[in-house]
Amino acid sequence: MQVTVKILRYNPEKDEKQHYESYQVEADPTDRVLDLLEKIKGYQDGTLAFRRSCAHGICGSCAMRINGRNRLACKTLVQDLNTTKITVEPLLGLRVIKDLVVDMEIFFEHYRAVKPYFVNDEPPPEKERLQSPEERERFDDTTKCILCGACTTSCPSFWANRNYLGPAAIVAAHRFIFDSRDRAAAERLKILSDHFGVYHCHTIYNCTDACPRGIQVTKAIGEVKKAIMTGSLD
Amino acid sequence: MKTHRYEVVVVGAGGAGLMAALQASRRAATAVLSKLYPIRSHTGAAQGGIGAALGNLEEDSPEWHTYDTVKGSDYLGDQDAIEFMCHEAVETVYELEHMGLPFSRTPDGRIAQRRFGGHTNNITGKPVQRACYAADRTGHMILQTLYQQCIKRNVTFFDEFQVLDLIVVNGAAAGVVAIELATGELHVFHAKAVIFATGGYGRMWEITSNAYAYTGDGIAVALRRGIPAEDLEFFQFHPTGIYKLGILITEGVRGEGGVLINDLGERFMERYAPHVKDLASRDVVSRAMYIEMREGRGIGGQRYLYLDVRPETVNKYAAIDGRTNPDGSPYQVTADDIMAKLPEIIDFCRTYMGVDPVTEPMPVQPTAHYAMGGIPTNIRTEVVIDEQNTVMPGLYAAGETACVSVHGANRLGTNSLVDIIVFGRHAGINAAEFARGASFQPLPSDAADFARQQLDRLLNSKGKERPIEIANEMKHTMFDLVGVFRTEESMQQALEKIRELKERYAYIQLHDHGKIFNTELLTAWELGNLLDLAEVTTVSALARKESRGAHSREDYPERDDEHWLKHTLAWLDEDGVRLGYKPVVITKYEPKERVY
Amino acid sequence: MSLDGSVGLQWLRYRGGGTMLAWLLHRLTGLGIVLFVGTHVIAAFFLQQLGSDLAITITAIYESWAFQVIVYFCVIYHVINGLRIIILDLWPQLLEYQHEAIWLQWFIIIPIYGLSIFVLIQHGLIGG
Amino acid sequence: MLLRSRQVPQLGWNLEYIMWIFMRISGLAMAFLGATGMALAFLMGARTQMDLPTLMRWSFFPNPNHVVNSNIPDVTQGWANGFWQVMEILIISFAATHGFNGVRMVIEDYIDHSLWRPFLRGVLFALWLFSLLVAIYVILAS
Ligand SMILES: Cc1cc2nc3c(=O)[nH]c(=O)nc-3n(C[C@H](O)[C@H](O)[C@H](O)COP(=O)(O)OP(=O)(O)OC[C@H]3O[C@@H](n4cnc5c(N)ncnc54)[C@H](O)[C@@H]3O)c2cc1C
Ligand code: HEM
Ligand code: SF4
Ligand code: F3S
Ligand code: FES
Repeated sequence: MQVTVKILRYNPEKDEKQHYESYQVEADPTDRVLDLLEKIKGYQDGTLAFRRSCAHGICGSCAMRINGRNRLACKTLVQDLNTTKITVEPLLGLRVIKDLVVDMEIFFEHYRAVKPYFVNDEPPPEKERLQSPEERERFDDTTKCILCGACTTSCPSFWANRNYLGPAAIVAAHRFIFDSRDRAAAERLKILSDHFGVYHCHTIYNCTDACPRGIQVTKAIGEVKKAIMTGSLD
Repeated sequence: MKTHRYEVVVVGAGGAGLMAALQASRRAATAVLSKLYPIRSHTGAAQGGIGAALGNLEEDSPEWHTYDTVKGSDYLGDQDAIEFMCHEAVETVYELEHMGLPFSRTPDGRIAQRRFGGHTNNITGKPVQRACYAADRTGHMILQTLYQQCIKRNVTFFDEFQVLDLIVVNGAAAGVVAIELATGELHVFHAKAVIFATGGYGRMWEITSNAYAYTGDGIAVALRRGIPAEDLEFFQFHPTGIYKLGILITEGVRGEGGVLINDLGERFMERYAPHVKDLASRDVVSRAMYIEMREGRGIGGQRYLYLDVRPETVNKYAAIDGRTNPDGSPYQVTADDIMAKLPEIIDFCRTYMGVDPVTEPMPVQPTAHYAMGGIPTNIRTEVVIDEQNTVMPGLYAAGETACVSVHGANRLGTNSLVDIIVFGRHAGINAAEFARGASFQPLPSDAADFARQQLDRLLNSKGKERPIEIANEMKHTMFDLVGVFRTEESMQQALEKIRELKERYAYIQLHDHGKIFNTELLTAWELGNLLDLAEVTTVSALARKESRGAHSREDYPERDDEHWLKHTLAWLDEDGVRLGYKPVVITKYEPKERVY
Repeated sequence: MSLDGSVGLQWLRYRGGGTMLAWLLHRLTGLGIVLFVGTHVIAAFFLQQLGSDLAITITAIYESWAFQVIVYFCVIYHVINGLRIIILDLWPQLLEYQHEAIWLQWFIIIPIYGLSIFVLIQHGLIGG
Repeated sequence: MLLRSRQVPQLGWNLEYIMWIFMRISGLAMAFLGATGMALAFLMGARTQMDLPTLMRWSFFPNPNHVVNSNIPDVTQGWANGFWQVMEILIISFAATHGFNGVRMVIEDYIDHSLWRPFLRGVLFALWLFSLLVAIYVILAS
């Protein structure tokens, strides 16, 4: 079938403003949007820039707005969109470097701000630290995050104020806060209860709807808020 | 052009690169360069598990792991290196756990383990639970954990810097040249030691589980600097890729009891590997599948088969095999168990095929997966440049891009993650120690020239050829003619095609002449790498007149230890590929026939 | 344009769905109540103190049935949506069912609001 | 294996945290007071005497002014006692604080850390105090 792909383009070396360009592409219903972008780049316009690597939704490179919502281009099939008109735009709220490529630096800065790493200074046992399957299950959902940025850049609170740490950073913190082996929960909760932390979240839920990994992002944020309130990590 | 100076430069930020960086940065000033954001590396795609004989669920030992790996390699693996890796594996998995890696757990709180192809109890010959896993996203968790530790330790990263050239001065590594994607500027990184950890080159084949970024940059850059490539003819085809897309369905599916089924509804692996059946090593299973499909037993006569992990099927065959749980009760699974252990796989199948593995079988076909060969190194991860194992000072390689060789002619599942962690770690330590005892080589004034020339040639090329068409033809050729089965004739044909494509490559046309994020230019440069490697692969494969591991020739169906128990080294010169050979290190295990 | 990352009005085109609308309405209705109640109280104050004309006009507008239709929506929506937020904050595990919760709350809001404005309009037109 | 119960020490209080909790508590309190007012109004005969909108308006802000239109005899006296004044003062204090903090949240969503923040906070604080005093005065004076 024939589909029209409308792309919000911007070449910093030529353009002053972003503008749309449309391309006609022959596509199968089971083609990924990424396949269409590759075809456009390969056969119609080599200047088109976007990021991609794994092509099956595991590396987090290709998050972008597709028909008005954040998704991974490699995990969105043409048939999922129920239309032959596809609009592709870069993520909102980040500086556009070129076409669909955005500057992720703020995003990673926020990630680094929440101590997204395991902390436990007690001398480790000779073998593994023990953890029951239930304790492991407690934070399973948030270990899935691939840092694609789809959540944070779909959040109206982040659009309003880019100092807000954003859902991805909170998800990263959640993964450690609820890990029974970790010892820095209090420090992370302190960071998150500060001005640009969880209280900027108004449970808008765009993040959860956007997450290509199906992570219950808003729930994770809610659990962090509750942990701050009750002091309990159960 | 900017110049930077670090004692150690790590190229690549996948599992091997990050592990090296963690170790090196504790000892010396270290920079990590990666063409992708580190967490976008392909290590994140690894699903099934990392092999280590922890023996958490049943008896196991590093010796058995060693033997299985030697056997899996079809005796081409260097046994000293394999033994080293399998013993280190245990400690390194604990080290990962101490870094916070969220492994799945056994009921008593220890690291959970599952079965994987080729891993056996050496006494009974039955599959053993050796693959430590975190659901089916083990690689993802390894990559995330290592990256997190790098953040904790403040490692210096240059994200989205693509390395184009290696600087060699006085026969020693002196740094690299890289392009910064965001600006298009060339940077020279002056270093005492360079570690290559750039991953594989599976994008050479049409159906592949590999990422777009898997274009063999490290090996190609080294080849252009006179460093040989080892054993490129051995490229693993994984039995179970999603039909047409190549996306991988982990061997863990079969570890949990899934079986391969042909059009007649037979579990055909019974015929090819009577002992371990569906859990034979990958080369064996992929070949069996090809034979089934060639003999018309593909599903509906098509080029795919079914991988069936529906609970009723699993339970049926588990009962036939007499499979039991550790406590002796019969092995039984429910739909929920499958969902809990293989969530990602289920998600892939639903997303890309609209198939729900819990109620329907999955259409699969073999998919290009893993490079056993690569930049030759010794057991200390130092790059060696000739048949006598002469070391190039200051140059190290680890991970899929390197060939130690621990995988020989065929890698066992879960052994690559072991490889990247164990040898990545040692590369970091050894490189940093070397750097502390060495001084900087003087930097040539024209350090970036060769890289710039390569780019300029592409930018100024005046032809009409489309890179994507050349790429597609190459992939097609390699998959059909230098794939699971090979013959003299097919490979000769492939070689001619590749040479034709290389000529056409000189006449490609680029649209993008800008500097900022010119991905068209870099993709074209990567295509050049793939073409070089395709040529080397084909020439190496043509020369090897035997079948061993992943290299199976229909015209020479037998393994020939008398003539071919040796590693290929291939140099890429002005006038083509030159081959040499070096012996395999054999310590304890004499080659014998491989049956599963 | 988001060349520097600022979002401007582009966000209006983001297809956020019912949950984003729920938040937007909560915000607008909250601000609405502040505005209406604020002016109303102040007007009442001046009415009481000075009997100023402006205050009388404001109070008259405020108390007209047409205006009350808006005020009622604000109050009823804000209260019920607010209670939903509070409940989900206390039991975050229920946040998985945010979409369902929002559907449910519309099923509560619409009849209550419908009934009140029905009565309101009836009284406004017929006179109570 | 049972989950061990894990605790973190109480974190310091900060404005965002206090206000977040206050927004929930005041919301609940207003809902509760409103419902109480409505129930009492019913008991006092509002069901037959008063129309629904007036009832609602009145139960959230039980100011006698809000009831004068109803047909209940002696309404002004009936509702002008101390109990209703306390009810109303409570509701209006909650509402004003909740409302102004809401406005603060909305504004601060859109402004960065800067000099604007203390300034706007000051303005809002003054407005809040003013409206609260005015409201209490209106209640007590009527
Ligand atoms: C789908 C899939 C599943 C797998 N499952 C398993 C499994 O279950 N168990 C197992 O043991 N193995 C598995 N493997 C294999 C294993 O994951 C890989 O071999 C391994 O992760 C490779 O790691 P690496 O560190 O060598 O490379 P990578 O993780 O791929 O990293 C390569 C790095 O090099 C960088 N790079 C590349 N070129 C350049 C350049 N020119 N300049 C700068 N940087 C560059 C990239 O940015 C990247 O950071 C699987 C592989 C695939 C594809
Ligand atoms: C029973 C009555 C009420 C309940 C249950 C309630 C509940 C809430 C809650 C829970 C919030 C926080 C939302 C968030 O954090 O995202 C909130 C915000 C707000 N409320 Fe209320 N509220 C009530 C009455 C009022 C009243 C009477 C006013 C006005 C005077 C008001 C004005 C606001 C404003 C302006 C906000 C900020 C909105 C935003 O940040 O988007 N509310 N309300
Ligand atoms: S939480 Fe989901 S959407 Fe957000 S960065 Fe992680 S994977 Fe992407
Ligand atoms: S969209 Fe934003 S406001 Fe909260 S629930 Fe998600 S972070
Ligand atoms: S390309 Fe990796 S997530 Fe899309």
